[in-house]
Amino acid sequence: MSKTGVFICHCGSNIAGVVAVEKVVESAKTLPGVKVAMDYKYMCSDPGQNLIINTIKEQALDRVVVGSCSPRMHENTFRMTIERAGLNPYRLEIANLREHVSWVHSEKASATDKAIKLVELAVAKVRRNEPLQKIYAEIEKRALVIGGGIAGIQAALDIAANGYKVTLVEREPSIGGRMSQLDKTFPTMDCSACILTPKMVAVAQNKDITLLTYAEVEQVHGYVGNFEVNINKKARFVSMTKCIGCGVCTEKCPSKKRLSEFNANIATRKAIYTPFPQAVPNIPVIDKDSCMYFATGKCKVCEKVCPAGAVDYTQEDEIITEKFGAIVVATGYDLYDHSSYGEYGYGEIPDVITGLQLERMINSGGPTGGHIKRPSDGKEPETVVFIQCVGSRDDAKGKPYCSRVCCMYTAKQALLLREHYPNSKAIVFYMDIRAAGKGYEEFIQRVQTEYGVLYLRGRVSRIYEKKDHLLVKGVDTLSGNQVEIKADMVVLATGLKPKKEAQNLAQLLHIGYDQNGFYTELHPKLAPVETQIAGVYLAGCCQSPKDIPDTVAQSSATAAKVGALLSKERLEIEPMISEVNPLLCSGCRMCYNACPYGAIEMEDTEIRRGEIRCVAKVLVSVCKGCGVCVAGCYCKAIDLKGWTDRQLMEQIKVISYC
Amino acid sequence: MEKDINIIGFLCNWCSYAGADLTGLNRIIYPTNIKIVRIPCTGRMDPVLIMEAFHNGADGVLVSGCHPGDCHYTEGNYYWRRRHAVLKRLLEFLGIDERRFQATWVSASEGKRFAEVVKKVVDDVRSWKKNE
Amino acid sequence: MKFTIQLESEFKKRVELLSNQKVLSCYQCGKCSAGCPIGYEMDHLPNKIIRMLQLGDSEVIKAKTPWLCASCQTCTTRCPREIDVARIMDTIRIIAQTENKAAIREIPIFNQIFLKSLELTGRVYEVGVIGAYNLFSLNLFKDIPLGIKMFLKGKLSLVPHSVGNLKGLFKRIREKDNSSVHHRDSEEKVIDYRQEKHLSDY
Amino acid sequence: MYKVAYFPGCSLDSTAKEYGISTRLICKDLGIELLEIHAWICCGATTAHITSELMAAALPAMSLLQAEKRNLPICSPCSACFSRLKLADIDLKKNVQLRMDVAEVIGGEYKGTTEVLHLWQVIQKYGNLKPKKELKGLKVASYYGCLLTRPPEVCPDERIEDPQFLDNLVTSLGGEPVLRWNYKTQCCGAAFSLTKTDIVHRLSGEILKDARERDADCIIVACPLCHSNLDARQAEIKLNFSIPILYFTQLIGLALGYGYAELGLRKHFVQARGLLSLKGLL
Ligand SMILES: Cc1cc2nc3c(=O)[nH]c(=O)nc-3n(C[C@H](O)[C@H](O)[C@H](O)COP(=O)(O)OP(=O)(O)OC[C@H]3O[C@@H](n4cnc5c(N)ncnc54)[C@H](O)[C@@H]3O)c2cc1C
Ligand SMILES: Cc1cc2nc3c(=O)[nH]c(=O)nc-3n(C[C@H](O)[C@H](O)[C@H](O)COP(=O)(O)OP(=O)(O)OC[C@H]3O[C@@H](n4cnc5c(N)ncnc54)[C@H](O)[C@@H]3O)c2cc1C
Ligand code: SF4
Ligand code: SF4
Ligand code: SF4
Ligand code: SF4
Ligand code: SF4
Ligand code: SF4
Ligand code: SF4
Ligand code: SF4
Repeated sequence: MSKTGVFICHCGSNIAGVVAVEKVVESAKTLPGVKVAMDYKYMCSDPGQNLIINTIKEQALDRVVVGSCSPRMHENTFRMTIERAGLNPYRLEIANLREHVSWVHSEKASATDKAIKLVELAVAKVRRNEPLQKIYAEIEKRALVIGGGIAGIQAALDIAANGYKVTLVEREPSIGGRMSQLDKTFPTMDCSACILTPKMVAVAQNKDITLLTYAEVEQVHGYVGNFEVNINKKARFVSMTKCIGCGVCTEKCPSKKRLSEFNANIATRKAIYTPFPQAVPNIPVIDKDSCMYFATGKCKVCEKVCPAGAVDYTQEDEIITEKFGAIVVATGYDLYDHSSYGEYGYGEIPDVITGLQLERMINSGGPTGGHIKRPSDGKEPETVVFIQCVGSRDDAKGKPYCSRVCCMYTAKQALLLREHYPNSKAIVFYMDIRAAGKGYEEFIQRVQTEYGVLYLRGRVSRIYEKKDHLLVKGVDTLSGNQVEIKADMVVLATGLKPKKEAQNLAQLLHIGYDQNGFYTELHPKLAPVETQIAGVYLAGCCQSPKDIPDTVAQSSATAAKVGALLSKERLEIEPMISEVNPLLCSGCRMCYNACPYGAIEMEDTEIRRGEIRCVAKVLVSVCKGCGVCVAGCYCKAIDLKGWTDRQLMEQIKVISYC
Repeated sequence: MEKDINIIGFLCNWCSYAGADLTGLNRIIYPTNIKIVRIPCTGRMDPVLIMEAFHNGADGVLVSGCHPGDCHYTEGNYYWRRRHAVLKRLLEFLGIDERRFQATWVSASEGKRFAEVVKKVVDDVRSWKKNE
Repeated sequence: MKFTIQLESEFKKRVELLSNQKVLSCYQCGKCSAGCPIGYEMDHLPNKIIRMLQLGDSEVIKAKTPWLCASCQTCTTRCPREIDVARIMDTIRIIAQTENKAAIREIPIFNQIFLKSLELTGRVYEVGVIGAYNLFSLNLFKDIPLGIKMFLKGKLSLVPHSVGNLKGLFKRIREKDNSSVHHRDSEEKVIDYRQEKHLSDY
Repeated sequence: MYKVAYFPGCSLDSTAKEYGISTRLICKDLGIELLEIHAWICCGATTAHITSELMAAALPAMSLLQAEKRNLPICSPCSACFSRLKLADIDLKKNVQLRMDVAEVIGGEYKGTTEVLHLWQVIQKYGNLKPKKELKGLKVASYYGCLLTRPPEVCPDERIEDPQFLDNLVTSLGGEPVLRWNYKTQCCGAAFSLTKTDIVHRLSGEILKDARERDADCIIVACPLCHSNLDARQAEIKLNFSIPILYFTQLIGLALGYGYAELGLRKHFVQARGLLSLKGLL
């Protein structure tokens, strides 16, 4: 028989003013398993807590019920109280007699009846309470950052600054991401390379950061504090240690030219290449698909010309396995492919280009040396039409969201055009202008008033390709007129979308993504960099479109979270989590499929001697205790500690016979 | 005096339970007929528990959690919503009046709303009991 | 122009019901208007017609725009909010015709004649339609030279080709249409429950 | 022989006689048997759908029902009729109430099992096209118009803004299509053929001018309404050039070796004889 002590608090007159406390105590004494019941004016005060401790000791109680304010107020307080008396802290239940009784009922008799019932409820539950042990896990004090755009770079630098080791994995041959492709950056118009390159170099030189470029994460096992990750370092065919970055190989490579991804396809590159001159590391890779040697077995020019003997055609992909305590996902974005916009020419009209292509053109280090040339004939365009919200805010194209940066980058590009070519005309079609950052609205105003960029409110219906110009059919809804513009070039502000294969990575990590494919944060307001998987964090555009200032701010926030995690001695995990009884489990996978946190593994287990079956197992450090699995298990094989079926059943019985 | 009606409220710890606490902080009065059982999340609600409540003689059951999209455990209330739809049909089939089983969303800041919900449920269950 | 905004306008509801479109989903981007081939002739561009409906402005029924709409479906095809603008134009025309409020006389006249031809012969009898249209719209000699040329090329015949009249069918259709203005779309709408944030009670 | 229920539509009996003539002529060669729907009635055109939803579905349903009873696909050479048939088919399939109402007024339920095709689709799918003569050097702009391409549900091509099927046909006949021609789906104003001819002049004029700017020798069409706007009204538009407008069936006919008169080319207002002789196609 359990020995429960019941302690009813007056809370001054807060409870006692409405509830006849003595009656509650009297009734509690008659309940099964209750050894003592008493009341006190302020149970949470020091004398109150001491009363509980002393009674536990004197009466050798093994369970406690406190009738007081909401458990959301003082459950923890009283857990610590009984722990001090030598009890397991989870052998406590609270009857909420204040928020749920005395403060919401005025009629004394019925309020007292209800209070009696709630105490009975708590006693019934506590009878079934098991002692629970706090769970601890070790922490591997290293972080993995996936993606080397500005988000990943900033996060890696900040984590390293906190004194932890970081591995930065980048899929491309160089870090830098999209920011390295940009010319100037709004709203201050500082040059993107000038502010980014020093950070890239800092990454390379930081002794706490291991940089793995041309590499990808292939497998992730484990849980917070203890992730085990397989990283595939793709064969570069150039030795990282020998190469001195002289570039002779690229110069001499006779391969057919490929469109350069870095230059947004407006220029070409060789088979052996570094994406751009300031690349970090500044070591080329051989793209197997374009290399003649790999196709025909003949060539080897690069090997011949290399002064350092760095070219090595026999290199193979290499899998590196490492342990990390935390993972930061910073995989960035891709641009919407406008070839699904038939009305804008299916991406086939040469003089209809994207904003990113314009960035490459306008960049003095870019393939046109900073000159804007229209692709069809290389002519300098006079009238340029910009169309906003292409592949954004367009339900028909399956992209309902706003991409957040294109209003601003369009304004920036229109400004740059007017600055480069004072005789040019820039016309922007917009639906709304979203300029809610610091200095952004002022920037837009400047572009309109000082730089004379014409803004027309409306979407463009179609671009017609004429002999030597484009005809843009739009509307200005403000004046109510259709407009037709003879343009030399059209720039589409294509929206941001999740990186291709972003969903694969999500599945590896068990993190969620929204209907648009962006990774989901744990809470949109209060946990914007955490994910539902403990120990996995987000930074940058992989979570949602954002500009550089927001990306950097988020990355630093992420680094702070990682620091907070890694700085702990060990991890303490709430014990109110699920547990499987393998004898009852049928291996149906219901719980496995339902768990929002991927906390369940199906594992071959020896159930009885000689009987091995695949049954569910709860990953202790991953489970958050939501109970979704429990409610779905037909075999009643899985239960949630602290909220077990039996506990709830007992409570139901008590209330149901009123 | 005839026995008054008796309702069990299963409230999610993060939203509705906190909402009910707020009702108290704001001293909004509601009928005593409801007794609240705290649950971690509506996703924990096994339909069997609700059947059990009716089986044991409860007059009404209320389940309340976070608004869709606000679940503390991201998706628990969606599971509940799906289970609820099935359960509703089952209870209908078993001849349990729909007024006796209600589900709703109440957030931690909707103290006033919680009182309204309780009043409505109590009224509904009373009206059912009268015609019984 | 001044008018009172009527958010609960009956007219708007009728258009929405008959066309099975939600005018409030339009965010006034103007893409419909930008591409409308007849826009230059219209008194209100298509997006403004939708706007007037949003505001419950029943003057829409007097607009010329629906009558100038060529039913080319450009607007419908390109609307980013997937609104069937052309169908809304149809609906306004249907309502305006039943209420005798068509802003452009010629077109309902042409319709009537066209339908009469159909009702009497089961097919369209061009010479009859052209002749009668010119007569009723008082454009007596319009298209006569073209008609003669067509005739000479053996393209127009002076006697109607009849496959029997459709009086019975037309009568049944009219009866059915007059009996109730109902909304026939019974397609089940799939609601993504994650979208509706604040579903209060079930 | 591939059998299909044939719905010629009102225009093929009058303004577009030559379309009907050339259709019948080439289909025989291609192994397609056109079984004309008995006593078919008009599809209702634009007039029906701006008058009553029920009428717009009921009129085409009468023909669909006939084809369904005979278990045949239905085809029309007229884009307007095709569009009405197809849209009615779609509406009737997804809208139960409408289907019941229509069944009541026409006295028979259309179940929705008939495939609705434009003549072009029948030829492309089932026709055995073996050109005898290459249309070398003939630059052809394909004009698709609105009704064959919009709304997207009816369009036989995924690229609704730049359909390719007629262009591909031109290529397969040895001709030279005008590629990425922007005006191929631009509205010609057909609905206003009689009531507002100024609109027709303007819209059709833009189409003709752009085709000329892109050096097209001729335009092919797949709809009698487009044809009469671009051909019969071409003189009224007052251009400083003229450009022959052919039905695509006539173009196929030429490649199959039929003669000018046989294909009804004489019935056109803008004669193509000069052009065709110049290219050695007659
Ligand atoms: C045309 C244009 C102009 C812009 N102009 C401005 C401006 O002026 N000012 C401004 O503030 N913002 C501007 N932006 C926005 C800016 O580009 C972004 O805010 C910023 O680049 C986001 O950085 P990120 O690190 O999140 O993503 P990214 O730059 O996309 O970096 C992601 C990195 O992760 C790598 N990666 C992806 N997947 C994997 C994987 N599975 N494994 C390993 N690595 C992976 C990618 O290769 C890439 O290097 C502009 C955007 C565009 C399109
Ligand atoms: C009407 C309105 C509605 C909004 N709705 C939303 C919404 O729905 N969703 C949303 O995301 N955001 C919303 N916001 C924005 C939201 O309020 C802010 O983002 C948020 O409150 C900012 O928090 P803060 O801590 O930076 O500033 P504050 O909330 O202003 O906190 C600053 C604190 O510092 C104290 N303080 C100031 N100076 C000193 C000093 N010298 N010494 C000591 N203490 C000092 C102040 O007393 C105050 O407590 C809304 C804003 C408004 C105006
Ligand atoms: S071996 Fe390949 S990469 Fe090297 S030079 Fe030849 S083509 Fe270029
Ligand atoms: S030539 Fe050799 S050393 Fe120079 S960049 Fe190429 S691989 Fe490196
Ligand atoms: S940021 Fe501007 S251009 Fe981009 S999607 Fe949003 S509103 Fe459109
Ligand atoms: S100032 Fe406020 S209301 Fe105005 S545009 Fe900015 S966010 Fe919107
Ligand atoms: S739902 Fe229950 S029976 Fe099925 S696998 Fe999970 S624990 Fe085992
Ligand atoms: S309680 Fe929730 S988090 Fe834990 S295993 Fe079950 S479903 Fe997963
Ligand atoms: S295109 Fe669609 S959303 Fe845009 S204004 Fe027209 S109806 Fe509205
Ligand atoms: S359907 Fe009518 S409103 Fe729409 S674009 Fe065509 S003519 Fe204009």
